[in-house]
Amino acid sequence: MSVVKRPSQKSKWYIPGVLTGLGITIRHMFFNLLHRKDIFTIEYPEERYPYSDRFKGNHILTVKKDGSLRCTACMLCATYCPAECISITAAEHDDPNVEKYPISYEIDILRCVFCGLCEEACPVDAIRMGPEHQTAALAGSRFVYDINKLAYRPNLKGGVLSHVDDEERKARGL
Amino acid sequence: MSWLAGRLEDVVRRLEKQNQFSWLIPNGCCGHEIKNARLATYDWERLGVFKASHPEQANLLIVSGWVNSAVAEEIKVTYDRMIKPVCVIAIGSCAITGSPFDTFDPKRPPVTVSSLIPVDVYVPGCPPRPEAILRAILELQSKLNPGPSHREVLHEALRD
Amino acid sequence: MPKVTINGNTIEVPAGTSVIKAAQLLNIPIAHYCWHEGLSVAGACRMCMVEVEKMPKLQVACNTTVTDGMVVFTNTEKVKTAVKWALDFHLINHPLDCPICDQAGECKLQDYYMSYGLYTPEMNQPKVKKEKVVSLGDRVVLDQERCILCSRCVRFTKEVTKTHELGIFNRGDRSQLATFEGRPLNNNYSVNTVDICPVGALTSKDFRFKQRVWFLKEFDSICNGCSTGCNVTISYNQNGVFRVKPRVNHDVNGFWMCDSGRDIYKYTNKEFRLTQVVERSEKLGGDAVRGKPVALALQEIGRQLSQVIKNKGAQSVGLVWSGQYTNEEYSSMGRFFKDLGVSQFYHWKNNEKDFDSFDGILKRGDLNPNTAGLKKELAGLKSWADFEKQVSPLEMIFVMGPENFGAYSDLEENVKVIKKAKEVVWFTACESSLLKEFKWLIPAKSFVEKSGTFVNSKGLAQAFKAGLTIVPDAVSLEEAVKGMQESARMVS
Amino acid sequence: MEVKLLSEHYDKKEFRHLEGYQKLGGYSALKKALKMKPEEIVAEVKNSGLRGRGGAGFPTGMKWGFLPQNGEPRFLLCNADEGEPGTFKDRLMMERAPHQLIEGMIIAAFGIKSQKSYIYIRGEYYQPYKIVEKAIEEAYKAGLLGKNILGSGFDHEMDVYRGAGAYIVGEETALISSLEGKKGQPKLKPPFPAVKGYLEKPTIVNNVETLAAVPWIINNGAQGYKKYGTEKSPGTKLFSVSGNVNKPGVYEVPLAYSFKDLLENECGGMKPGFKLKALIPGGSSCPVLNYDEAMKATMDYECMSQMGSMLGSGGVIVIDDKQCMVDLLNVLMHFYHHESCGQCTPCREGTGWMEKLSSSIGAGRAQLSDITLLDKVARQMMGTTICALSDAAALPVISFVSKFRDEFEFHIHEKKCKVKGHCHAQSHH
Repeated sequence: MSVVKRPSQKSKWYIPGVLTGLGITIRHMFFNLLHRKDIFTIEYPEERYPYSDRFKGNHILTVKKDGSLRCTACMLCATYCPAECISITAAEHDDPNVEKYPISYEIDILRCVFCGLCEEACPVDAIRMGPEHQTAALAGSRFVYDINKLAYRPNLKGGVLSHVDDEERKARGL
Repeated sequence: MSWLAGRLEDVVRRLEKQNQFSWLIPNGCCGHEIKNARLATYDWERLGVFKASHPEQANLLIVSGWVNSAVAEEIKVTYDRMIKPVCVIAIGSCAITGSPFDTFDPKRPPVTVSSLIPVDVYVPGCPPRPEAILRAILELQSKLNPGPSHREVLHEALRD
Repeated sequence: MPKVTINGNTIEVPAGTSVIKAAQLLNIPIAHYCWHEGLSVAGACRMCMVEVEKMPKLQVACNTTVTDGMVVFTNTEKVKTAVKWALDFHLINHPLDCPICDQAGECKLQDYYMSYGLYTPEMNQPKVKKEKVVSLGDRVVLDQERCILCSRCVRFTKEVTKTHELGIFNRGDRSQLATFEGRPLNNNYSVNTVDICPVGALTSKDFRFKQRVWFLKEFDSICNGCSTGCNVTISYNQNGVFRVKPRVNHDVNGFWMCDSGRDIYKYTNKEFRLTQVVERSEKLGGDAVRGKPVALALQEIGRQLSQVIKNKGAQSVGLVWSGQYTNEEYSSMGRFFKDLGVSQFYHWKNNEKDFDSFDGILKRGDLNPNTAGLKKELAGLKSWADFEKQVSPLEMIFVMGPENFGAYSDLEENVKVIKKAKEVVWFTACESSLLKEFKWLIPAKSFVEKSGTFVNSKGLAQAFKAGLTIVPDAVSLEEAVKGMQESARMVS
Repeated sequence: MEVKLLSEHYDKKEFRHLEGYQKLGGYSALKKALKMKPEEIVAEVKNSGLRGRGGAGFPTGMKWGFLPQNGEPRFLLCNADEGEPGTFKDRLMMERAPHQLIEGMIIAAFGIKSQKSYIYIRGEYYQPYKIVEKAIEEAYKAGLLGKNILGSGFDHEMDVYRGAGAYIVGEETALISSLEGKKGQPKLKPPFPAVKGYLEKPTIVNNVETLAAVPWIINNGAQGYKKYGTEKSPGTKLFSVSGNVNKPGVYEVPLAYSFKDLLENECGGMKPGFKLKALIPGGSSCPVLNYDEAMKATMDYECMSQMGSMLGSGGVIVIDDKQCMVDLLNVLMHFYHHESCGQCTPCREGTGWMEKLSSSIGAGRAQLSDITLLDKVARQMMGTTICALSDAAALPVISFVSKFRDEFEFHIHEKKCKVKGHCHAQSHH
């Protein structure tokens, strides 16, 4: 059974408690000053945490070799999305063996829950969740990302190549 | 003397806008992300956001999590009691559009924060990473003090 | 009447029916591609294999006619493997097109794979390549690789429209569906081939890539393209109506529907519709005022109507009826005006020349769905010729305008005649540049938004229900009558 | 030994023309038949037990019996579309004895009271077509055809119709739709041709050899015909023997004649340096027999079906030990893939699949599981289509794979041919 130690007369003045607390803090301060590199705080704007490729961040619409969108507007991602935040309008492509392509591909990022189901649903690896973390924005800005924001935004450097390649699929006779 | 007072006035006004005293309604999983942003690893105090002990002393309201009737009540009351001008950051899809738990029933649409109080910055994500929350803080500060932030000024100076 | 037992359930069917029809009556599902109730039997897809008790080999249900006391099984192991392999043979040369194929979601290959297949495919050889996007005519696109050569469309053009446009050329697995040189598939029933095509080989150009099928909801209705009154199913979602498909009704349209009827959904969508009240009065300098609330407008019209009747008598008010409204609307509007003593009712036909023409299958010259209903509800309708003579003295005219302006060929002349009257109240569903000079334009509900009954040219009354609301402010004539009643009664 | 009932005078040149044919006893059966009543002729053929020589072996008398008794006009078609690989007996009969066929057809037409008959000759047989056409003109001039034949009051028209080179048209209903000008694709059965055939009228389709045997039966009576062959398959049959034998050709032997004697006596045994490995008894669509089965086999319908094969149209293909079975299967699969009419899905897609599978096995690109897959596909094609082409394509595959599996596996393991190191199958694309 634990014995409760009554505070002694001396500590009633709180001076010793305050001093020990202050001592601990000062000790930490000097310790940190000397071991700068052990501090694990990530100073956000300058230092960035390196995310792995599997991180489910902002969407990327992959492109084919000739730079056009890999997406064939099959609406599977829009069907599978639990938050129903993807809206696609399809159109007929003039090249007969590319029959269908999206004119507009919009993701309402405010509704999106970044679950990655669209990435799983896509049969041709046209949409991926990139390593770059979600971007906050002021109230007035445009939260419905369209094709050039999803596929051709500056830091994607002209678009990310999709794994599924048409010529190779045709060669295998699919 | 009035010149000095004027300069002092400018500095105080600038700092006043620079520092936010945040009052949190950290519901749901986004609450934990806010905690990450607040504590050691990301530490938003570096950006000048301090913890207010009472809503009346706070000028930044951060809301996250699913808005049910009780939380809606709390948001409205807190918002009224905070000192104006209040900036509001809504974090996470639950607060912004209620999409994760939306039943798409036209008769019972989800209650969202923007339907209760005017929101300045939205942070999409479910939950958004702490960097996104810090990005929101920076966006808010760039909105409050237009022009290059002191951070950019400092970098400019360091560079040349 | 021979009796047949299928999987234990017995049914008596008229002599000569096939086993597959008997199974359908017992709603026992039998997989089939080439069999279609409205067409002849081809027996080419070999999916509808069933086991008949005394016969060693599996029989094709579509071609085996029922004999008395026949016992048929559709769920034995032998039948299951036969159907699975018949489906497998259909799928080995099938292209991997589901992402870009319109039929995905209602494709029979998908459905039957889920109920009869669910096997891991063993086909590892290269597939047969054929032509992909082949335009067969103005309305239909063919994809020869998806075509499973069930010859339903060929039999349709041979037996129903008797125009023989489609044929299967070449032999073996090089055979392709195609049209003859210089004879595209352009008859007025070409899109029926798209409906009966069980796969995505034939797709309609009008619906191509517009919307995925599982985003659409459907409701049953009656086509208001002409007075045949074909039963249709309308597919819609919150953005509007996307397509119209026929529904089986043996005494009206069988399984089919004409192509011009498939365009009726176009004018019900928002971009063609009149969404607000348009008022044009001298006080406002003659230009149009839009957006007045409908109830308010109706009250004003009721007041003006009663004043005109009080000062100039009931003879100065005329009504022009087009045959595009429901019986209920005619009776309520008719009764309202008869109580006020108005009796100048004129019938506005869409075109005098081929009003009674009939193209032999379904399409009739009378492009109004309810002409017969109009004649039944309102006796003593004067013709358009009398209206032209008596129009000038009329103070106020109510025009029950047509929903589908395309149906009225000589619309400009009719509008010129109507303009002669001083005040015109025009109930119209669609916006049109011709209706600029009229005093009142009231947005009317299109047939997809209201329920009622149409009486087709054969005198068969067919009720239908509203499916969706596209223009919230639009009113049906019954609502218009309710709106005008109080103010009209108060004054008189 | 050979029993030449039909082919007695085939080597004489004048037998081809009308005078020579009549001199050697021709058209005597016709005179005799015209005096008899039609029912007697049908009964005579029925008692003789004559079975169809085209491939199915269906008793001819019974087939004629299916005709409805009403007075509807009916047609007699002669199926001279000899598409089965390995069979060339019809061609020989038409070149050497056209009148034998014409006389048989007139007697048969008289038996089934038909006013009109056609000879549907295979497109590639241009020479026999010419000969038969001339023979028909001679018959017309001699009053054996046309109105009031030989004063008996029976009039009959006969025409020759050339096919367009499709194997499928050998099938009864496909022949009828081709004759009607439609695409040569089999029709749904029922209704059978005997009830509703050519131009929706009752129609009888018989092979050349079947009709050519009718005059002999009328002359010598049913019992005379039964003396040869066995109780169930009486009479004689022309076998077209091909392969590396010393004297390949057409031999008329009584049914139930053992293959060993046919090979040793008539065909003079195998060529030197070749040893018998396998036998396809009745044309390419019949399952193959290996060496010991072939030695025990007797050439009649019952024994063949016991052995698991068919007598078919009597196209005996002798396979020697220098022949690679995989290469032979490739050839057969390519033939059936090319000839499938494409109406029913199992056969249209199945033949294509089997050809690709067997050529990939031959080229060594395949795995062992592909052999079982090839066998499974073949078994699933059996009996699922309107006509028997899918069975004809599947039977060789099942028999080849089950009896000569080692050669198929050798092609996959060693990527070489077991029999001759490198064979044509490997160079297949």
